[in-house]
Amino acid sequence: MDKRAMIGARIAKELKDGDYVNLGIGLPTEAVNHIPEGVHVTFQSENGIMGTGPKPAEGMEDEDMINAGGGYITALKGASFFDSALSFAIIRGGHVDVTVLGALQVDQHGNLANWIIPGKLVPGMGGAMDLVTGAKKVIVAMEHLDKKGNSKVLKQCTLPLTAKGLLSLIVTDMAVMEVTPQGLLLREVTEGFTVEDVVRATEAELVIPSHLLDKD
Amino acid sequence: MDKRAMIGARIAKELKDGDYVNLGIGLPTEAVNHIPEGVHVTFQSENGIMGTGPKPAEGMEDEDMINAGGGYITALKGASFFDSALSFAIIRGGHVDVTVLGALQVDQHGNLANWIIPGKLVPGMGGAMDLVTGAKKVIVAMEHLDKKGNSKVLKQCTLPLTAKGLLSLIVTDMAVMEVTPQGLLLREVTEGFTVEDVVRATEAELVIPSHLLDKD
Amino acid sequence: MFKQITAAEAAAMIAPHSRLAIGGFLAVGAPEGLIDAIVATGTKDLHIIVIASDWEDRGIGKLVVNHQVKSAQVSHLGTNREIQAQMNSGEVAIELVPQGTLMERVRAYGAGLGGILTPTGIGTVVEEDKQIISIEGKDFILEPAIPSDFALVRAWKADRCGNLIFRKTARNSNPIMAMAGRITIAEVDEIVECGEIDPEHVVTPGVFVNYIVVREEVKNG
Amino acid sequence: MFKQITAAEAAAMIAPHSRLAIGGFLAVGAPEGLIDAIVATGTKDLHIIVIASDWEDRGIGKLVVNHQVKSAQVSHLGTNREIQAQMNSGEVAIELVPQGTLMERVRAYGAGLGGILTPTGIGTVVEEDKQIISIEGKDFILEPAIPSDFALVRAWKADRCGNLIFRKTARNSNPIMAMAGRITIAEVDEIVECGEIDPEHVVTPGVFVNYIVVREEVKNG
Repeated sequence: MDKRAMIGARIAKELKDGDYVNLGIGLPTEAVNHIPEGVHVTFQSENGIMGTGPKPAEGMEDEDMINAGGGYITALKGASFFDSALSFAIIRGGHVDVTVLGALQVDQHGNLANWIIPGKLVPGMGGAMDLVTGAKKVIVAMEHLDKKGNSKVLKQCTLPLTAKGLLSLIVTDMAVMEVTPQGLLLREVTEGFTVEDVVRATEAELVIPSHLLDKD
Repeated sequence: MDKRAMIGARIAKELKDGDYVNLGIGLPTEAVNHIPEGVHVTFQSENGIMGTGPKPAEGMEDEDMINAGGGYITALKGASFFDSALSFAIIRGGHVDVTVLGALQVDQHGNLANWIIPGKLVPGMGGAMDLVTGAKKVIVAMEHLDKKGNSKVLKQCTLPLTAKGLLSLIVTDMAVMEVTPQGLLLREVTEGFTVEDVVRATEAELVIPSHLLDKD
Repeated sequence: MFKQITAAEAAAMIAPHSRLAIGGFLAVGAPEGLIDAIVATGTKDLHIIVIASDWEDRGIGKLVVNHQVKSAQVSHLGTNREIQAQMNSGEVAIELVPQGTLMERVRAYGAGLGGILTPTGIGTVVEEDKQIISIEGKDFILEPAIPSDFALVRAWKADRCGNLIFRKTARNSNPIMAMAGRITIAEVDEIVECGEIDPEHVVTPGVFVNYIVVREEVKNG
Repeated sequence: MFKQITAAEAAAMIAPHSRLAIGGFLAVGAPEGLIDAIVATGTKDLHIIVIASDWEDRGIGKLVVNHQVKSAQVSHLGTNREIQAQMNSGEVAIELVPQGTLMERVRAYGAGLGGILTPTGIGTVVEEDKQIISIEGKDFILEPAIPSDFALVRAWKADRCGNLIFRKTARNSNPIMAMAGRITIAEVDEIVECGEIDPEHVVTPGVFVNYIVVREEVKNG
């Protein structure tokens, strides 16, 4: 399994039967392919559908059927279409159980930055700020290091925030970290890495349970 | 024609082809029976329908088809059902051209009181405050005098207001008065009454155009 | 995903002092089976959020007659003498809210908003003790979201995915109340399979619905 | 009641400095025929209110490429390099608005509200220079309604009473934008008779619609 698939598989384990889930574009969508058997979750796309299905077969695309990333989708039986205001009422009102988003940076205070690199890249926040604010559980899916090898898990985000202190869980190719009042709790280390590897790749302070240290 | 039918007929003349109209319960509904030929208006009922039709034939009533007064209605072709929030978005957002309401009191500042007699009768404002605030044109349909023979057209309302300064037109059994920045402009006197009769029955100051005086 | 329960099971979840957002307009579209079940439990000190207080023997009027209501946010009391009597005697505390404002305040809670600014009520007693906010020279009343613990709604049909459709003017406040409950319970005529309600025609998506009670089971409730 | 006009007639109504609330999400559900007609007029200094800036050759991107846009309230620019370039050069003034906030602010205008209180953006640059209102100990940003002169929307079908239905995810922001225009113009595939759209299935009631343009007339626009 490649890095991205691994992250997707790990995130899929966080989804519980009956959950309503919104996956951000890019890496988070990897989770779709790894939902455990017996777990039935319903996916929302914030442009106005609950109950998205798999990509249509080639040639079966419908111009009016896209997800929030612009990719063609299908609708499952029991899906519903609605307008953007209701879609964000669902999100902001706390009716989405889990959202998974990508990140440029996260930090030990549960902050997330994923919508702007001032002066360089200004895609805008789209629906991300509402998703992080409204979803019951916010999971970040990202690679631990950026392309230059710098840690994306910081003491304090340096980029403008998407939301303040609202992250629940950070899943990277190297580790799974939970945001707690005591800081970032290291919950899992990916096979092939040591706790030391993770600590070295993490600018943030980590809280490390002893059973993980024993494992090394 | 009785008093109430006469008021209804006069109000109907204010409705223009293409208007969206909301009629309050009671006296205002009289207007329905007097829409001029060639004038097509669409009636809203704020409990959630645009395009109400006439009362159903006896035995054809549908428990789920009522207007805001609780009376059985039908739906015309091209009607739509919607929820109460959208219904009041239509009203408050200025999408209703004309609303017609009953009144306990009106005054020369364009104020309306029609929802409470403190200590005596507290029906509540229901949708009236939103209707008066939101509709493009607000017409009051009422009898000129109360049951004790006191004027309901006052210098200043003494009952708690439904809305402040938002009336356009007052139609009674005796007269038609327009709310203007200069005060209540007497536009018409009902046949059988003199200007003097109207002035005597009106506590408010009236602005009287000379052509009406000539008529006496 | 919703769980199917009986009206009695639904009523048993509702503790004293619960805040109930109940659908219906003059009892049309009211969840009568759920209301009857709450009457049967006798649970007291309820706070109700409703468009109107209905009639003594229909809709939420039955809760009032049974002295189960401690307070209400409501726009119209005109059809129910009992609630007016209980208001005058001090048994029930009433906050009269303009109907459009009531709907927006309930919707705001369901949509995660803190409140809304409305022009309705400016210059009337409704604005008393409230913050007035001026936007571009026009005054608005700041009206906070109305929280609720349970939303009790009446729909026509649900599908197994929880999607709801309503019937004619029985829709009224139901889709709005359904958005707002921490726990939303829908009373329906029947539950059909997922896919039997066209995705284009769904009014309340299943994500808002926690429990469903099928009406025929409670017809004699 | 709406009037049926051509896309060119619609575009001719739009003066420089008009504020346009335009439906669509990444150009899906965008009123392409109306946009093309506005491109043809060349009318400049437009203010646009849109979810996203679409692509250079699809949706509102075409207005940007043709240098007709002076300012925008928008949540996402990521798919359109031209608007980013014009923003960086100072040609276009951008207010980035979280998507849910944008929808509520547009809806507020259509619903006659002055604004809404939202938690979205608290603790971020979005809250800068805005009033923060605390309700029950939780902070919200006061976000004012976004006014618009014209709403330009894309629907699937209209009936002769002006009622609109949409198609699948092409619905997106269209019903909300449609509520908000002082003048709302809908581009549709066809106009059917009143009664052909079931009253239960109407998404945008005709009361919101002032003009309708039938799409086939503008297919080569």
